[in-house]
Amino acid sequence: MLLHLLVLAPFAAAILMMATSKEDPKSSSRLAFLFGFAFVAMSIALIAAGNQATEAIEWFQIPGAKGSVYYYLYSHGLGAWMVFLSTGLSLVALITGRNTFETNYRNFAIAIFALMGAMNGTFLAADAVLFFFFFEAMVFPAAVLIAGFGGADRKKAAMTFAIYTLVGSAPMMVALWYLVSMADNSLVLSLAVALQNLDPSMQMTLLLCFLLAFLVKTPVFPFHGWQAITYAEAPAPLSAILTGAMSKAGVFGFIAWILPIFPLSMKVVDGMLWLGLLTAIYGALMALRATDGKKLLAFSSMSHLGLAVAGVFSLSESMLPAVLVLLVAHGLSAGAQFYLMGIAERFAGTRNIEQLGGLAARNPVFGSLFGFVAVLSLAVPGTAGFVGEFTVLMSLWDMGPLPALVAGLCLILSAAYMLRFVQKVIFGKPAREYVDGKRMTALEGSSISIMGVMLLVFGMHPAFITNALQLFDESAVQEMNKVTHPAAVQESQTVEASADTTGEAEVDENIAAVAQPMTEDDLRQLDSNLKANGFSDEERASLIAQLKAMSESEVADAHEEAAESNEANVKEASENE
Amino acid sequence: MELQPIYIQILALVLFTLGLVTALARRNVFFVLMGVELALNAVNLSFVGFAKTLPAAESVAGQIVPLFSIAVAAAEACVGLALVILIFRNRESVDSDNYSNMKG
Amino acid sequence: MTNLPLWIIPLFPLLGTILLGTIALISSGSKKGPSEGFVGALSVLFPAISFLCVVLLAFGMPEEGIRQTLCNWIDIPMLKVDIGFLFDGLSRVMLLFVTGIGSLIALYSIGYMHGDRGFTRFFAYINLFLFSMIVLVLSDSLLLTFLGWEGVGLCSYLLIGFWNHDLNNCKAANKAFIVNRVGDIGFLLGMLCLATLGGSAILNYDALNKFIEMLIAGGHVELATPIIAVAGLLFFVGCTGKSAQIPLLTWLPDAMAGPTPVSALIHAATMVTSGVYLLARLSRMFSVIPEVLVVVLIVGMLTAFWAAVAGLFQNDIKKVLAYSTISQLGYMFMAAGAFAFDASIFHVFTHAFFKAALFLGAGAVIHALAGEQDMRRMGGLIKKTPVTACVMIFAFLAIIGFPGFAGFWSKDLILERLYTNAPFGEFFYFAGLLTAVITAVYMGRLIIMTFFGEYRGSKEKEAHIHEAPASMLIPMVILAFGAVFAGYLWADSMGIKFFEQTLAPVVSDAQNYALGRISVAHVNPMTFACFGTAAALLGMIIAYVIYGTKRLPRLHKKWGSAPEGFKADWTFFFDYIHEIFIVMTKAFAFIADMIVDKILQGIQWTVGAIVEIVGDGVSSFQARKVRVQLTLSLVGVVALIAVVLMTGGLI
Amino acid sequence: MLALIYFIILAVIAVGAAACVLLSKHPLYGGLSLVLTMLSLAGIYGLLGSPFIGVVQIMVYAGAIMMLLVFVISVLNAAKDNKTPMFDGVSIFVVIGVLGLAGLVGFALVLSPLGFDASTLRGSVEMTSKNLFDTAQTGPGYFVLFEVLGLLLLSSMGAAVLMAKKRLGTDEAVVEEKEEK
Repeated sequence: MLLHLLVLAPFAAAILMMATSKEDPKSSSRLAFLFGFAFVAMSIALIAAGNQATEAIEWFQIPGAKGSVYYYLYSHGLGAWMVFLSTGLSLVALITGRNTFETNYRNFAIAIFALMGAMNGTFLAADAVLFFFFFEAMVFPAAVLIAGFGGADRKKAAMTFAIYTLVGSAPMMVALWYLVSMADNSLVLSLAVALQNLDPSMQMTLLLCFLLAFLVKTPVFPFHGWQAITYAEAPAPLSAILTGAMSKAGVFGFIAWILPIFPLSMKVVDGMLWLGLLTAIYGALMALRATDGKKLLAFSSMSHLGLAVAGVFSLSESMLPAVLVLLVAHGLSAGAQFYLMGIAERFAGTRNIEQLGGLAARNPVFGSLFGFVAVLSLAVPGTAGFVGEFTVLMSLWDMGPLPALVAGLCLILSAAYMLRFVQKVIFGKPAREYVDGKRMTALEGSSISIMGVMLLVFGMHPAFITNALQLFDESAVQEMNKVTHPAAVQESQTVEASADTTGEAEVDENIAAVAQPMTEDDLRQLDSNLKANGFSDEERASLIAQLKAMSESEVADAHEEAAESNEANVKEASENE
Repeated sequence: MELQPIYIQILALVLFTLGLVTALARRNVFFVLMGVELALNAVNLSFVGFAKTLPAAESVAGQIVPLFSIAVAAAEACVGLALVILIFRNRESVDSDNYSNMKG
Repeated sequence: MTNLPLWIIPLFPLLGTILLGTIALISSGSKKGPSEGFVGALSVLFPAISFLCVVLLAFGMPEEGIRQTLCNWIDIPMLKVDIGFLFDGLSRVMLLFVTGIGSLIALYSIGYMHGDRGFTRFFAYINLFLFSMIVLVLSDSLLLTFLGWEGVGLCSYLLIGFWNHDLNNCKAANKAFIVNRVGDIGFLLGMLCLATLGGSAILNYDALNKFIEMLIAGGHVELATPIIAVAGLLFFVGCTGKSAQIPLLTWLPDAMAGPTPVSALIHAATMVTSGVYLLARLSRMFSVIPEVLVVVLIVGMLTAFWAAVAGLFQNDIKKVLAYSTISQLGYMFMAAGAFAFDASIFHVFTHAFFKAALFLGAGAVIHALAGEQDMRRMGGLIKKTPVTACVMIFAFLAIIGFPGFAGFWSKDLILERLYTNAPFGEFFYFAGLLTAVITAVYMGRLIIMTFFGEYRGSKEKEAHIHEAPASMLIPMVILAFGAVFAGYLWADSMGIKFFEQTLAPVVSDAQNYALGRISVAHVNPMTFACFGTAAALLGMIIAYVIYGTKRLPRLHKKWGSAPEGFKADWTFFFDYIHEIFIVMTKAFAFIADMIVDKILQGIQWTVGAIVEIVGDGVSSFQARKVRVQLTLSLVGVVALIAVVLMTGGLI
Repeated sequence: MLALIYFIILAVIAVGAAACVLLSKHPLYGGLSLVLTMLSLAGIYGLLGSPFIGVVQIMVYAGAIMMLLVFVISVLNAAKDNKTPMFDGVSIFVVIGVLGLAGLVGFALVLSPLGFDASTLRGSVEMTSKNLFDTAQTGPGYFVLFEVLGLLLLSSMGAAVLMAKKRLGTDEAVVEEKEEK
């Protein structure tokens, strides 16, 4: 029910918003805030409720496909958090938009709600065709918003944005169609099974088609042409949503669709890893030179997301929580920064950072908040950004020291451009004379600072985020099998086999883990596993005590061997490179 | 010599051709409309003509469909004429070549 | 009273930060601002309470220390870290002077920052700094230490750029943060490197020590050495960043742009010594990799010498002190490099007192002269500000190692350990001694130029010179006492070894292990004391001869190092090396922006243009006349039918 | 034989009238010729054994639609404008195209074997009504279609009224139109 509400109710809200007055932003904004709060509450409930799925409703049948397309929503930790980002950022966008767009607020709210519904659908869809439907549907409200409320060059920006993303996902559509026509239906499992039966070159082609769509959406290095102009020209609240929630759809696609469906070869993984790192570095370098504040933030987002993509393709054990924390942290911090940049633009009338400055003295509360949020985005320990980047770095270190070193370089650069940004915007003296525009209102300030506080809270206790994480657990697989058809037991086995081959590194690690005697870490992990499986405290304690006693004699050697096997892993990895 | 179905079809074809030529070659918008009507009529005739070559059960459709197509043609003519009036008010012209705002 | 929970120590500064930050935010709108007395009282109260807690805990601390785990922090596969605190001999010493000196300097700042617009904000930052610093030294795992590590870096950034209306201050702050970031990445990678060895559990200090001991016990040291050595080097990079060693030293002189109490607290007494703290904390790990310690030793030696030489040429009073800090930090690293971790911490301890006293004295002088920092415009101040002068002279005697003062004991200890422990000990000993002479020279120069001779500033300024208020003098006097007597906690030649015993549980294992493998030379400690004294006296004499008699100071235009507050000319070529990196980065950015991006944009818009042209071309087929369009479609139908007829249908 | 003669007569009238439509100058004449075509076509329907369609043809087409057309033509004074040429360059092109089409279709027609079936149902009123309304026997298909058609006619009427409701040719209406744009 919650899932249906989150996906469909935003559209209903958009339609209801049409009934409100166009001239009176006050009344329409009240309704919009009400809806926004309701959606945020729902998304929090979704996170709290854990994994759940709706009934699979037959939707339509694609010509040439064997099974039909389902309207089938499934929430796992990753999707739920992304939905939280989308609803939360939309709410703040509605709040800040209230003061930015005087007359046309109603239309703004309508488009925001439509965008929110499409994003929620993207993050919750369990059916590939449904996912693709929402994935494309996101583009239109966003493009309309850009064209309707953007800056001076908005027409061009909207066109660039729409064409880039639509063209990027066109090959995916073809590939998806092809794959669906092979498969029993368009759920992940059957797609993966169908892919198994194709020959490798065809698999590769399909993979490239899928990758392209997500690469453009994220965006990753050579496909980022739309990003800077779009983020710069879009109204600031929309830019925040675009970077905070929508661009996550790309990374989400990598995790939720590419990894389960495609057996990735080492070459592809390596390529994507380095592409992600290249994006990170490139974005950071571009941000160093950008003079347009929003472009700077756009490139900074690009840099962070590049890191996230690299983290995804490190395929390490901790990849999923690491990337999720990074995404949530980035969504909140980058979103907040875009909102603040929008307010700065409203206040000073320009977004060229060379012409800004001195806002700390002129508008101290705003300045403090700006500095605070900038620090949060610097991945200072204690903030969620740090947890995300550290764990991603850790995953990268698994692939070898070089990627980690590059990521480290990226962190240094991020400090450089972010400090430059802060210095130019709020410190020093104003670079020119101007009449103060509308200041930040209390509502805006508090909503943005709530985002900041959330970053701190998640930074000190990331378990809030990581506990929600169970992508495709047992029950979901069974659920999908039920939908597929009764004789799917065999299939699920093959899928498991294919999942094992997703990364050689992973396999190596598993072997190493089995070969090692128990270490403290293993015990702890075992403990948590047992807990998850419903063993009582006493049972666990006794079991672990036994294991400890067994491995006590070997502990000294254990560390030793762990070290050796890790070295061996590193060596292997470097050889593979 | 008996009446052959092919004659009816030939007649329908001739009428259709004339209708099409009228619709496309004439510039006066009324003639365009009339040409369309003529072509529609020819198609109706063709329907009925073909229906008569079929056995009992199947010959029904060919004689019912023209009814519908006549009704649709009536609706079309109605809206079409209203459009003509509207355009004529704006353009003061019945030359269909003047109605060229459609070009992108 | 020993059952106090450990988290109470960082709690108070944190509360202070939140409270003061809120006050600062709320009052930012009003012209007058909150009452300074109230804010000042609050801001001293919180560090003082936490100092009290530390004292209470320190007296009841059991031998092996107190360990408390507060809660879980990060819990994901591969990374499980708890928030836990470790209160042992090492963190006790550090905490005592961090909170103690922190409280004193907060008190001092009330006077110094009087009337500043950001009064409340300043104290919020100071409290945040103390919180971070306490977390840094109190944490029981590397990751939590890193939280404090970056936290103090952040506070340093905020405080250096405190007067942010001047962009030069901001630039200095940015430089400090970015250079520190470079070091921090080293720290981060070091942690990752360790984590490869034994999982994330090893990031806990106890677990790490146990791990190393297991390696030693099992005789597997050689196997793990390469990775540990890499980790050690990476950690040392982190230390060079935070403690301003070669090659990351350039930010510290620039950091003098901040308010003087900040320089005293952060850039002299506490934050910059956290690198030394880290080395001592990881001593067990470093003890198995003597090769890395040699690197530490060499870097420390070079830095000490280099910074001392640079200090000779500064005219800005704070910069002299900044270089002197770098130089003293070099001493500490030399000690750590010679396996004398306890000596290095002892020097940290004494240095905190006398350097804080020097900085506060310098602050009082600047305050008295209404912001003048150029020593060439000072002189003869001993008559106008006698208390300040006395404090500074005591601290001066301490820093040059005059017998009986704090610096004498710690510096001699370091020199002694250098001679006995280090490879090529004689060489490093003489380098240290030479540095001590130079130290005495430039510090003598500072004292002479500031307090003796004639006043060289403008006349109207002279009239305004006044002694600092009591709230500034009291901390200075207390610190001066520390500068005199702190050394007696470990007066080796007098047989007092209290300090050594305090630290013994933490570092003695490491030192014994390291020293057990080399032969220790035995020399009479009195010999070293004599040499040290001689060096101090020699330096003072040289200073007097050059600067005292000739009344040299003149306002040379070309003699760089004008007290502009941000330019560090005399870091020799390190600024230029940094510049190379910056230029390289900028060049890459330029390439990325102007070439790669332009090419990509070019491709993008070319494709766009081609599509548009093709579209235009096609749209010219799109006939203007409706009839023609229809006819064309008709022709299409004809073609279609023709095809169907000719092929007999496609199906 | 008699049927053939009747057919030829009607066909000649129909084609001739259609040619008049094509060639007449004034739309009024064109419309009247069209009526003639339709009448003769109705005759052919009767001849073929579908008298109901024939009647409907006369009533709806020749009656309603053509009268509407004639009415509009006579209301809009400018319907006859001598400036607009009857044919132009495009027309030749059109004629060639259409003749090509006709030739091809005619070719196809001639090739296909066709013959009247003796058992064909007569398109009487009874047959038609049974097929349209006796849903028990023939299923709902035609009936639904019929209802939909009713809706279509209603809506098109509404649309036509809406579009043409302004008084014809007044300045006021023109101005308003422009403003709306």
